[in-house]
Amino acid sequence: MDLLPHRRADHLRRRCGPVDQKGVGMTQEPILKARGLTKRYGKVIALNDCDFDLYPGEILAVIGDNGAGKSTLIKAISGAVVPDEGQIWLEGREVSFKTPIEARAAGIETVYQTLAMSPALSIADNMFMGRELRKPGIMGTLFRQLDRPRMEKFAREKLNELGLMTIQNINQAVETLSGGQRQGVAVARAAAFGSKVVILDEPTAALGVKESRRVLELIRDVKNRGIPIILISHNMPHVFEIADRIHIHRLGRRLCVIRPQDYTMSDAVAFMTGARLPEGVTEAA
Amino acid sequence: MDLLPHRRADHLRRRCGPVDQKGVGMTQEPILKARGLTKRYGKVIALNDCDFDLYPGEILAVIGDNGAGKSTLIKAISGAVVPDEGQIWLEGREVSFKTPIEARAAGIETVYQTLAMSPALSIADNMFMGRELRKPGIMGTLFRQLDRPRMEKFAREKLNELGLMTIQNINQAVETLSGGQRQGVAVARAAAFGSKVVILDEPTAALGVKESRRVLELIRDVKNRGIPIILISHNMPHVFEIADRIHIHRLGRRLCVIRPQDYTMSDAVAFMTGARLPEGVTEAA
Amino acid sequence: EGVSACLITKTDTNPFFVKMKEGAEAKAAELGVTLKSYAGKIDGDHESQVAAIEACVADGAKGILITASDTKAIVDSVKAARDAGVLVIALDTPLDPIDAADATFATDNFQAGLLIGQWARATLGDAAANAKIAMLDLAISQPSVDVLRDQGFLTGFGIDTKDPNKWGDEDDPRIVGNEVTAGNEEGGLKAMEALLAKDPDINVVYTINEPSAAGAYEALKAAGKEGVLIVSVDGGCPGVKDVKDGVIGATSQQYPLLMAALGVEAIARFAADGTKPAPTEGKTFFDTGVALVTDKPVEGVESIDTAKGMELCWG
Amino acid sequence: MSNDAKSVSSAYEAGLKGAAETVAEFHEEQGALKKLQHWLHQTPSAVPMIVLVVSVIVFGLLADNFFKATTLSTILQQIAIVGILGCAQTIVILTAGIDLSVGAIAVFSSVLMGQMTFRYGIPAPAAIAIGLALGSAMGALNGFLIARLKLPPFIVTLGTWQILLASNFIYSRNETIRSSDIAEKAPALQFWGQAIQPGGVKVLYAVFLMIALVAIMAYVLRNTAWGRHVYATGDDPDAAELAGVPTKRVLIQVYALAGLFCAIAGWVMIGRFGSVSPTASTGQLGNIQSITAVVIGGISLFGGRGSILGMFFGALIVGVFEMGLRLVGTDPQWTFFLIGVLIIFAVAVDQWIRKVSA
Amino acid sequence: MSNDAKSVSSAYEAGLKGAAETVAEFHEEQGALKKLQHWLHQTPSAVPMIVLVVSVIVFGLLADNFFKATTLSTILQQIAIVGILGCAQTIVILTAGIDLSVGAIAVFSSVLMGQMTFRYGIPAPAAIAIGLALGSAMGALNGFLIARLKLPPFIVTLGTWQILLASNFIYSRNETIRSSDIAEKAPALQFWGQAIQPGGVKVLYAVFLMIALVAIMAYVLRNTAWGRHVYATGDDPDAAELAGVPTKRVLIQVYALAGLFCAIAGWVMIGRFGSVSPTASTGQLGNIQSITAVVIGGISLFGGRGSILGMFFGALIVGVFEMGLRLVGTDPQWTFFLIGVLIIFAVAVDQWIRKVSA
Ligand SMILES: Nc1ncnc2c1ncn2[C@@H]1O[C@H](COP(=O)(O)OP(=O)(O)OP(=O)(O)O)[C@@H](O)[C@H]1O
Ligand SMILES: Nc1ncnc2c1ncn2[C@@H]1O[C@H](COP(=O)(O)OP(=O)(O)OP(=O)(O)O)[C@@H](O)[C@H]1O
Ligand SMILES: [Mg+2]
Ligand SMILES: [Mg+2]
Repeated sequence: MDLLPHRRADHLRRRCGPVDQKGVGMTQEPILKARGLTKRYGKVIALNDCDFDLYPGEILAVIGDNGAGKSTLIKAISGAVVPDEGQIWLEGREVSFKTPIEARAAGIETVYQTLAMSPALSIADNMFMGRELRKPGIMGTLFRQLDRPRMEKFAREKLNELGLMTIQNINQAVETLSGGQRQGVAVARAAAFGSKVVILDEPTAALGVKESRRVLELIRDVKNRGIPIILISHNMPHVFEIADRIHIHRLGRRLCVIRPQDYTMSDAVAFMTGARLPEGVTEAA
Repeated sequence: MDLLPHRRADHLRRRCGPVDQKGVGMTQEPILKARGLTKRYGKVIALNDCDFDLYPGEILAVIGDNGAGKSTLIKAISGAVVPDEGQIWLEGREVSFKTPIEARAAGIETVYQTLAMSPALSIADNMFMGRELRKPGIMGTLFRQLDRPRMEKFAREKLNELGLMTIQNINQAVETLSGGQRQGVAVARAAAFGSKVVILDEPTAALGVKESRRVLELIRDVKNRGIPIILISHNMPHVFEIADRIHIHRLGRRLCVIRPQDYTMSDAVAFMTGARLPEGVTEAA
Repeated sequence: EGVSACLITKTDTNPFFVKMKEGAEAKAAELGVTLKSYAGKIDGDHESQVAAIEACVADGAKGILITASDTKAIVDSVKAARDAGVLVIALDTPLDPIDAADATFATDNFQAGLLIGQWARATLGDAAANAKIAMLDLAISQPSVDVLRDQGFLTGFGIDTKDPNKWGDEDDPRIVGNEVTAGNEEGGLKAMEALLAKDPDINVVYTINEPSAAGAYEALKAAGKEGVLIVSVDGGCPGVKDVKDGVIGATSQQYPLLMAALGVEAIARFAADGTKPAPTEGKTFFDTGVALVTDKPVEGVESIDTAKGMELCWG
Repeated sequence: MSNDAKSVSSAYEAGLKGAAETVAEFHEEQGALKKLQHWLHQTPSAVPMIVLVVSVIVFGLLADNFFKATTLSTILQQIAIVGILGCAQTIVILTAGIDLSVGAIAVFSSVLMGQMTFRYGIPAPAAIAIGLALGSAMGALNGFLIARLKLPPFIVTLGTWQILLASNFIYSRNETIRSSDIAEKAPALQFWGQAIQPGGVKVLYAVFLMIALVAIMAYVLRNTAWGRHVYATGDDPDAAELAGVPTKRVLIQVYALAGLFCAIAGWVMIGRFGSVSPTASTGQLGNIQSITAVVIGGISLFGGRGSILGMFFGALIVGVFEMGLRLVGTDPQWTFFLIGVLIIFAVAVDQWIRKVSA
Repeated sequence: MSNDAKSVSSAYEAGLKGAAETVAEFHEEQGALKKLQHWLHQTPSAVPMIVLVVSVIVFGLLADNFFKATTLSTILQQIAIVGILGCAQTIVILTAGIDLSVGAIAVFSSVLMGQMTFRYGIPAPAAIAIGLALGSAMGALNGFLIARLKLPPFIVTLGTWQILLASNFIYSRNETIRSSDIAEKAPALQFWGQAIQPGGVKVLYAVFLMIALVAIMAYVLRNTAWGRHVYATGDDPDAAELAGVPTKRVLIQVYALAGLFCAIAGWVMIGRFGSVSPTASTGQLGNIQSITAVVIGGISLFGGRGSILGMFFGALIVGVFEMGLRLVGTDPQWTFFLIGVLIIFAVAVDQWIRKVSA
C-alpha cells in the first residue's frame, strides 16, 4: 500500500470509477465539493488526497474504520481544521474556512464528535454561542444587551420540536444534563441554524435505542426542509436506512461512493474494511 | 410514578416476578449479588433501591435508556462510587469497596465508559497501573525498581492475543492512539487481569464494525476461561447475540431480567423504554 | 481616656525596626500610652503605610511615629493626618520636604554612609586609589535609605556619585559592581559570591546593613579572603560584636530605641498640653546622632570603640 | 436493499411504540435548608457576601471605632486600587488564565503618566491618555504571547512582571514626583483623589470609580455576547472555538482590557497617594492581593465560573479584616497570619457549600 | 430468538471476511532533521539542556572570568537551595498542583532547627530531626487540605505561605542566630556548608546533596510504581483513581515529601549562609524561583509531563544567566529585566520545538 500522496491528473482520479456509473454520480452540481484534501498530524496522514461531494437535498453517509479520517474530513470542511492541501467549493464558489465561525457564517452547521458545549453555561447560551441575539433599539445597539427572553423562547421551541427531552429549565447548565440530553441539544442547535449544510459526526454513538430513533427522525425533518446532511456513523442499519448515498472512507481518502439500493450492508463493510475492493478500483495507485 | 425509596420486605421485591419464573433465576448462588443499592447525586436519584445478580460463568448484559443509571450501578459494584445505601456480596461474603483498588484486589476488573487511561503514559504503564511488577531480588525489594521488560512483554502478548491492533511500540503514549485503539487497550487490561468478574461499560460505543466484532470475540474468550462478564451496551443485536441473560434497567432500578431466547429485541426495547411492562411487574409500587 | 499612639515602620522583619518597636513599646508602657504598631510588607512599601496612617486616624490616635518608606510619596497622607489633629513625627528618615511632619527624630543616613566611606579611605591610605570596591545594596527598587547610605559612602570614599538619587550609575573603575541583598544574610552572601566571581581581588565591601555584612563575610571567608575591609551601617548589638570580632571593619551606629522613646514622649506631652517638640539647634530636625564604631580608629574621622558601642547598641 | 436495513432496525425498534416520553423526573426534597443550599449554589457571590457581613459584625463588636462612617469610608478607599486590579484579574481568571503582571502594569503606567508630563512636558490629559494606551498595550502583549504563541499565562505574566517592574525602575530613575508639584502643574493626574463630603464623611472619587467599574463589568459579563464568550473561553476553550467563539481574539481582548484597568488603577494611585512613586508596593504585591480578592470571592481558578461581584466582596473582606485587625491592635504579623487562615477558610466554606448543595 | 439477533449482525458483518488486519501504517519520513525532532520530542529535558549549553557558550565568549572552575562551582552553589526547592516543586507540579509555600517552609524549618538548639538547648542532631519532621508536617497539612478537602493547591499554599511566614517571624522574634555562635555550639547545623577542594576549587557538600536528590528523584519518578502514580495523578486524576491509583494518598505523600525537601533546604541554608535568619529572602521568593526553574525545565504546569532533570537544567540556566549577566557587568535592574525575557524566551522555544517536532 502506497500512502504517500501522488498527484494524478484529475480525469484519472478514482472518483468512484465504475461504481459511479451505476447512477450515483448526480447530474446536478454538488453543493459542497472538495478535491485533493490532505492533512498530516506529524507522521500520521489523517487525510490523504481526499475528494468529497455533497449534492443538494441529499443525506450523505460517511462510513469507515476507526481512525480512517472521517472526523478529520468533516473538520476540514467545517473550518475546524485547515487542510495542508486541497480545495473546497461551496455552491460552486471556492471557499477556505480558517475557523468554524466562517463556515457557520456560510451556512454550514456541524455537530462535532466531542459536542463542543461549554459545560458551565446554560442551554440557551450554548445554542446561541457566537450568534447571540441582541435587544432591539438602543439597549442592543449601544449597550449591546443580549435579548435573553427571545433566545430562551427559540431554544425551548427547538428542543420541543426535537421532542427529545423534557427539559424543565432552559437556563440550566449543560453540565447538569445526561450525555444523551447533551447530544440532543447539540443536534437541535445544528438543525435549527443550518441553512446550507448540516454535518453530524456520530450523533447517536452514546445514545440509547429510543434517543437514536429520535435523532434519525430529526435528520429526516431537516432533509425535508431541503437541507442536505452529512452523517458519520458506525451503525450500518441506520446508515442503510436513512442515507441517499454512502461515501466509503478508507485510509484517509474516499474509496468510492455507493447507493444503498445497489449494495448490501455486507458489501459496504467489505469495502470499508478492505476485505474486498469495489469494482474498478485498485488500491495500489 | 413514585420514585421515592420505599423499603419492602425482601420477599415482596420484584426480583423479575413471573418473568424470572421462566427459568432465568439460576439454581446456583450468584457470584456477585447486590440488594437495595441507592445513590443520589444532589436531586438526581441515579440508583433507586436497585438489585443485581451475576451468576458464575455467564455473560450478563445490562440495557436501559440513557441516564437510567447503568454506569452508576457498575460503579457502585466496582468501588468507583460508594452507594448511599445497600449491600453487595461477592461469592457469598459481604463486601464494601471504598475504592476501585479494593474491588480490583478482590478480582473485579472494569472497563469504564471513560476508559480511565493516563494519556501521557505508555501502554505498558497504563496496563499495569496500580499493580506494577517489581524486579526480583534486591533491586525490587529495596530499591523498588519496576521490571519494565517483564511488563512490556506481558502487555505485548495480551495485545497480540486480542489481535485488535498492530501496535509497533508498546512504549508509545496512550494519547497517540486512536479512540478505537485505546478502547482495545482498556479491554485487554480488564481481560488480562480479571480473575472473578469482568465488567465492560459500552466497550464498543465508538468502535467500527470490525473493531466491535473483535471485542465481542474477546468477550467470548473471557467467558470460555470461566469468568463471568457484565456488559453494558445500547447495541441490541450485539446484546441478543452474546448475552446469557439480560438485566433491564429502568429509572435507577432493575425492572426485570430476561433470557434472550425467551423474548424478542422488540420486547426488550419495549420494557426498557417503558412502552410495555413485563408480565407481573407493576411500575407503581 | 488614655492616650493612643501609632508606630509605623518600613518593615517589621528588619531587626532595626523590631528594636525600634520594642523601644517604643517600653516607653509607652512606662507613660501609660496605648501603642499600636504597623509596618510595610516589603522594603519600599509605602502603600501599606498610607493604609496604616488612615487606620490610625480612624482609630483616634493622638500621634503617629513613622519611618517613611517613600519620603515624598507619603507627604499627602501625613498632611491629611495632621489636618485631622494628629501629631506626626518622622523617625529615622526625614520626610521630603522635612516640614511635612510636625517633627523629625532622625539619623542622617547620608552622614552614616559618609563616615564609613571616610573611614575606609583613610584606612586604605594610598591603596585607596586602586581599591576594588563591592557595593552590596538593598533592593532594585532603590528605596531612599538605600540610596542615601550608598551615595554617602561613595562621597566619603571620594568617588563621584553622578546622580545622587540613584546608585549604580557611577562609572568609577574602582567599583567592581552593585548587587542587591534584601538586607539579609542570604542576600549578602549571594551578592558577595557573584561579585567575587567578577573580580576576586575585591578589598573593600560596602554593605547596606549588618546582616548583609555577615552574609558577605561568610562568602569572603569561604574564598579565603578574611582580610577584606567590610563596612556597614546600623549599630545593632550583633553588628557591634562583629566589629569587635573583626568581621566588620567599621559600622555607623544609629539609635532607633532613642528615636522611638523620644517620639513616644513627645506624643505624650502633646496629648497633655499641646506642645510640639522642637528641632536640634541649627538643624531642621532633632538629630539622634550617628557614631562610627570601630576598634581601628583613623586620623580625621571621629569614632567610638566597640566597648562604648556595645553600651549604646540596640538589640 | 435498504428495505433489508429497515427491517433490521424495525426488528427491535417496534418495541418503541408507546414508550414513555419523559425522562426520569425527581421530586425535589423541599425544606428551608435545601432551599438555602440551592440559592447559595445558584449565586456564586453569596458566600463571600455572608462572610463579609459576619466579619463586619464581629469587628464591630471587637473594635469601638469600627462602626464609624469614616472608618467604613476609609476601608472603601483602601480597597479602591485592589478592587480595580481585581476587575482586571477577574476577567483574566475567568478565561482560566492568571495575570501576575497587574501590579507592575499599574505602577509603570502611573510612572509613565507622571514622566510624560514632567519629563517631556506633555499636557496632563494627553499624558493620561498615553499612559492608558501603553497600559493596554502591555496587557495586549501578554495576550499576544498567550493566545498566539500558546504560552502558559502563568509564565508569560511572570516574565512580563519582572520585565515591566525592571523597566519601571530603569525608566523612572527612581524619581518620585512630589504631590505638591503635581497639584500645581498637572492636577488632572490627581483627579481621583478628590472627594465628596456628604455629612463630613469623605468619599473619594476613586471609590465611585471602582464601584462603577465593577458594575459595568458585571453587566458586560452577564448581558453581552462578549461576556458569554469570556466564560465559554475559560470553560472549555476547544469547545468554545468549535462552537464559534473566536477564542484567540477574546483572549487578546481580555488581557488588553486587563491592561487598561491596570493603567486606570495606576492613574487612581496618583490621586490616592498624591505623588508618583516607582517603588509603590503594588508593583510587587498587586498580583497576590488581586488574586486573593478574586479567590475569596469564589471565582474558580480553573476558569468559567464565578462573578465579578464576588471579587468585590472578596476585596472588601480583605479590607475589613486588615482595618479591623489594625483597630483591634494586632501585630502586623498576626494580620498576615489571619489573612492566610481567612483565604483557606473562605475557599473551604465555598467548597463545602458546593458539595452539600450539589 | 437470539438467532434473529445473529442474523441481524451477520447481515452485514459477513463483509468482514478477509478484512485487512492492519490499521493504517505510515512511512516515516527519515532524515537527520526528522530524527532530531523526534528525539527532542521524546526527551523532555533535552530542550533546556540545549538552552543551557548555548548560554554557557555565549557567556563564555562574552565574559572573561566565566570559564573558570571557581565561577562554575559558584554557580552550582548558588543554585543549591533553589535546586532542592525545585525537587519539591517538581513533584508537586507533576501532580498538576503548585506549592507557593516552599520557601516559607524552608525558612521556618531552618529557624525551628536553630531555635530548638539555642532556645531550648536540644542537641543539634535532634533539633535537625525535629525540624525535618515539622517541615514534612507542614507539607502534609497542604496535602491534607488539597487531597481531603479538595481545595485548589494554589489557594491552599497561598494561605499556608502567609501563615507559615508570619509564624516564622512571630516564633523567631526576628532574631538572627549568628554564624560564630552556631559554629561553636552546634556545628551539625552547618554541615552542608563544608566543602571539598579538589585542585583548589571548592565544592560545597550542599551541591552534592542537590545532585544526589535530583538523581534519586529522577530514579524514583521513572523506575518505581510510586513515581508512575505521581505522573498518572497529574495526568488525569479521575482516570488514575479508576485505574487503581490511590490518588489522595499519593497527593498527601507528594506534599509531605515536598515539605521534607523544603526542610532539607532549610538545613542547607544554615550551612550555606552560616547564620539562621528568619528574614532570608527565600521565604518570599523561593516559590517564584523554584517555579521558574521547573517551568524553564520544560515541566508542564498542567501536570503529568516533564522530567526532574529538566528542572535541574532550568535552575542551572537561571544560575548561569544571573552570573553571566553580572560578569558582563549589567546593572541589577537590567539583570532582573533580562531574566524576565529569558523566562518567556525559554518557554517560547520549548513550545516551538514541540510544535515543529510534533
Ligand atoms: N489532533 C490530532 N493530533 C494528532 N493526530 C490526530 C489528531 N486528530 C486525529 N489524529 C489522527 O488522525 C487519524 C484520523 O483521525 P479521525 O479522528 O479523523 O478518525 P475517524 O475516522 O473520525 O475515527 P473514529 O471513527 O474513531 O472517530 C487517526 O490516526 C488519529 O489518531
Ligand atoms: N457525578 C455525577 N454528578 C451528578 N449527577 C450524575 C453523576 N453521574 C451520573 N449522574 C446522573 O445520574 C443519572 C444516571 O447516570 P448514569 O451515568 O449511571 O446513566 P447510564 O445509564 O450509564 O446512561 P448512559 O447510557 O448515557 O451511559 C443521570 O441522570 C446522570 O446525569
Ligand atoms: Mg471520528
Ligand atoms: Mg453510562
